[in-house]
Amino acid sequence: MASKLTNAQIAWRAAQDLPDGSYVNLGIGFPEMIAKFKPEGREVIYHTENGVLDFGEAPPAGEEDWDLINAGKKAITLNAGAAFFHHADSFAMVRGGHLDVAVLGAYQIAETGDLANWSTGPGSVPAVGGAMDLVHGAKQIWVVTDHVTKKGQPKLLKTCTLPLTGVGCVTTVYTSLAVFDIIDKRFVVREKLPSMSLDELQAVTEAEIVVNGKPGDLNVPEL
Amino acid sequence: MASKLTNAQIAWRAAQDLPDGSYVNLGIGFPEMIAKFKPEGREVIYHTENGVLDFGEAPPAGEEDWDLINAGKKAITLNAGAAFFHHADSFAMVRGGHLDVAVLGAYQIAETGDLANWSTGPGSVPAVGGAMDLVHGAKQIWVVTDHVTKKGQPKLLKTCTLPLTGVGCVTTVYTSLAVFDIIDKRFVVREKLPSMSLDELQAVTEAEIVVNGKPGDLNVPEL
Amino acid sequence: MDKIYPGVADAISDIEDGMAVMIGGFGGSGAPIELIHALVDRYKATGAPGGLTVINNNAGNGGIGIAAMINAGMVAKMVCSFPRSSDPRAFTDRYLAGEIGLELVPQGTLAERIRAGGAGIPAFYTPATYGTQLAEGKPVAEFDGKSYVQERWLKADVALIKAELADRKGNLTYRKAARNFSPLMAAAAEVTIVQAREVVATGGIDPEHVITPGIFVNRVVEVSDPQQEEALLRGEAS
Amino acid sequence: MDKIYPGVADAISDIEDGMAVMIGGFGGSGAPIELIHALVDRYKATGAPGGLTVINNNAGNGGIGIAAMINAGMVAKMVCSFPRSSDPRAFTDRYLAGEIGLELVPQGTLAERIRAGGAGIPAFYTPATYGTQLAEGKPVAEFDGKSYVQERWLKADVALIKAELADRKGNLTYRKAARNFSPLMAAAAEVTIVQAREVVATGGIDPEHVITPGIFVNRVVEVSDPQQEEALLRGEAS
Repeated sequence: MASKLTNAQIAWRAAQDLPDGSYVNLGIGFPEMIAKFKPEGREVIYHTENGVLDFGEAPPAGEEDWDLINAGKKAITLNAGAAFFHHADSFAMVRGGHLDVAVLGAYQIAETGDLANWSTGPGSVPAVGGAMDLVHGAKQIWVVTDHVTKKGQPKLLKTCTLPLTGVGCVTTVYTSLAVFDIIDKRFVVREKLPSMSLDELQAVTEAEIVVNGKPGDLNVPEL
Repeated sequence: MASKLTNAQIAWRAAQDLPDGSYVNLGIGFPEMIAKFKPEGREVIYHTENGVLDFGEAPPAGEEDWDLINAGKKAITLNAGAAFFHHADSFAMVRGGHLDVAVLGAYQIAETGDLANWSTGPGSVPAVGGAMDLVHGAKQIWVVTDHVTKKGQPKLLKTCTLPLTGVGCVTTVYTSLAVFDIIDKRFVVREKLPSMSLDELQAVTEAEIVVNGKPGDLNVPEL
Repeated sequence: MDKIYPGVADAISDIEDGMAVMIGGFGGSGAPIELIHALVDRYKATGAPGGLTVINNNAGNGGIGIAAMINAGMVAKMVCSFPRSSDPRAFTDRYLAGEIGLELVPQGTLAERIRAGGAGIPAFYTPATYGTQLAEGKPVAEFDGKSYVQERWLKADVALIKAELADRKGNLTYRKAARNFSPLMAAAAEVTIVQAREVVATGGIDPEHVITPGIFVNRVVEVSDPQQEEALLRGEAS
Repeated sequence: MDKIYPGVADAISDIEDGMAVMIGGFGGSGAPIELIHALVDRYKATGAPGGLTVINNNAGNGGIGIAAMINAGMVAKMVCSFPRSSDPRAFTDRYLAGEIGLELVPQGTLAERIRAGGAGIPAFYTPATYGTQLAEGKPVAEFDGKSYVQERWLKADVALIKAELADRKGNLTYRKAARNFSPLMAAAAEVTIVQAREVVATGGIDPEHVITPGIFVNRVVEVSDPQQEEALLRGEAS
């Protein structure tokens, strides 16, 4: 097994935890990949902020209907039992706690569950979209992310240094090295790559890693 | 002409002022009568709190559909172009100022525009319905009422003594004796029965009546 | 995912003492008579669930529906805007005897509070009740020179709803003005239980025409020939 | 009552300098291209209306729609959640040069503020933005042990909306996900101007299927073969 998971492998691992019969919002970009790895026979209903529940895969190229898109402005299709609704109803679903899971990307995650994923600070054009609503909406907020930044800096921190998206909201983090549940404001390691020691994992993690029973092996197929 | 208008005549007079193309909510009971006297050729769209816009007359006896009722729980019919919606959207129309006129009954009206029409005080079962929302919703709030109580007490007061429905909300009052616009917290008489002097009108009105140009004659057909 | 329950008794079997129960309908229009009476039957047979808080626009009429719940003695408190009807005695007699509680809420505020409960809005401001008895004890604030009253969201443990069509995923339509509070309550309750006149195949409701998306619905029972409260009452009276 | 206007130029002819204009759509889905371009054409011909505040989820893409408004120089400020797109330069270049204002609002808060504007709710509390930069300067309150941020309603002078069907009374339906913000904006604007793919006979929309009741609509223009922004952009790019 490689020394770290690819994005597809992180998405695969997160997908294994999608509860049967759950309502799920997958954030734009990397989190969207999770849908591809949903285990066979498990029914998951996807919500998109722009007013569609129960959408399916992308249509074949050339068959797009550009009035039928997801929050990432990608063309989608509908499953039987889909519904349209306006934006206020859509965020009523989010804010009202009706989603079981929302999955987001991250620049930084703090052990308190704080998330920073919308702004790299001054000098760029800020854009927030639905992230600040989603982090307060779902019963569980998952993050999928590389364990460290492209420059090798830790992303799992004691305190976020970038502008926050939400305070104390993240429940689970799927990284390229491990799976953490945030419990009592600590990163509790649930699984880690079998090739990696806890000390090695701690070395690339700024926040203290907490062990609560022996971590399972993070085993993911080649994809 | 009689010494005072009947309820039907008060309703007739109010109906003459319904603007063409207006959206109107007629309160339960007496105000509902106004629909019968809408002038020919004038288009008025009626709203009812329980989620119907553009309803028509009552169906013939025996043809009622009890899922299709108004706020007074009376059976209604639909005009072409009607729409159904839920209660929150219905009161969005009210509270959001989308109605042109709401017409209510009254126990008491103060010269400040305060209205009391929901409670006669302790000892009974209180019921408020949509009145407290309606008084803040429409661009104009009309009251239709006998000029005095059944016991002959004034209803147009300096200050209401009964529990208020709303503060400073009434714009026009159609009574059995006169029509008043509430302007700058005063009852300005627009029309009065020609058989009645201003002194006679003042004698049955606790608040001071203000004349702003000669009042017109309140002429209403026999009904 | 299949939200279909075999019968009304199964669908309401775990409602517990002291729960807050939202019940759809405005007068008889939209009242889920079969679900209500299954609950009354269960209470009469087992003594549970009692001490309920019932949220509805009204407080029952005659001896059917919510009035039957009140008559059975299972309602501790009503939250409503208009506890009057052609025959309100079930509620009125107990209220005047101090045997049942009442939280009187203006109709638009009731609708908005329920909507807020479903939408995750803990509080909002409305002009309704400003300067009246019903605003006493509530925070007041001024916006753009006008005064408003702060109101809190309203949620419930359970909602009982009458729908026209449903599918196994819980998507719903309603019939005419029977829609009223039901879509709001479906979103504001922890568990939403629906009696539908017809359960259609998944996809049998056009996605453009769904009024309550299935995310707000937990259980669906087909009641193919539902009773209409107002028609029942008029039958009683004649 | 007949809300039908003969053409898009007539329908937008009285929009004035400095107005707040809500524009329906999420990206290209629901963008009322013909109404927008009538406004751009008027501005290019007459110099009015300029200095507009535009409220939309996004801030334009390529050189079409809102991007065309920005390129023409008629937009003073954008209120949006996501001023990014496959080609956001029309906005981005001016923003970084300090030539256009930006009020960044989280998407759900934007939707709820517009909904509140139409519903007469001057302010409400939401968990979104609590503890973040975007809550700075806003009142915070705690309800049931959780912290929330107070947000104000959002209204506009005009809304430009794309609908699927309309009738002369202004009842509307939408097409698929093109619904998005439009029903909310229709209610929150003083004057709501609609381009509909088809104007049907009054009563031609089932009362159960009306999404925007006519009370929220002032003007309707039939645009029978409307352009789709995303399709146009992809045409441009190819």
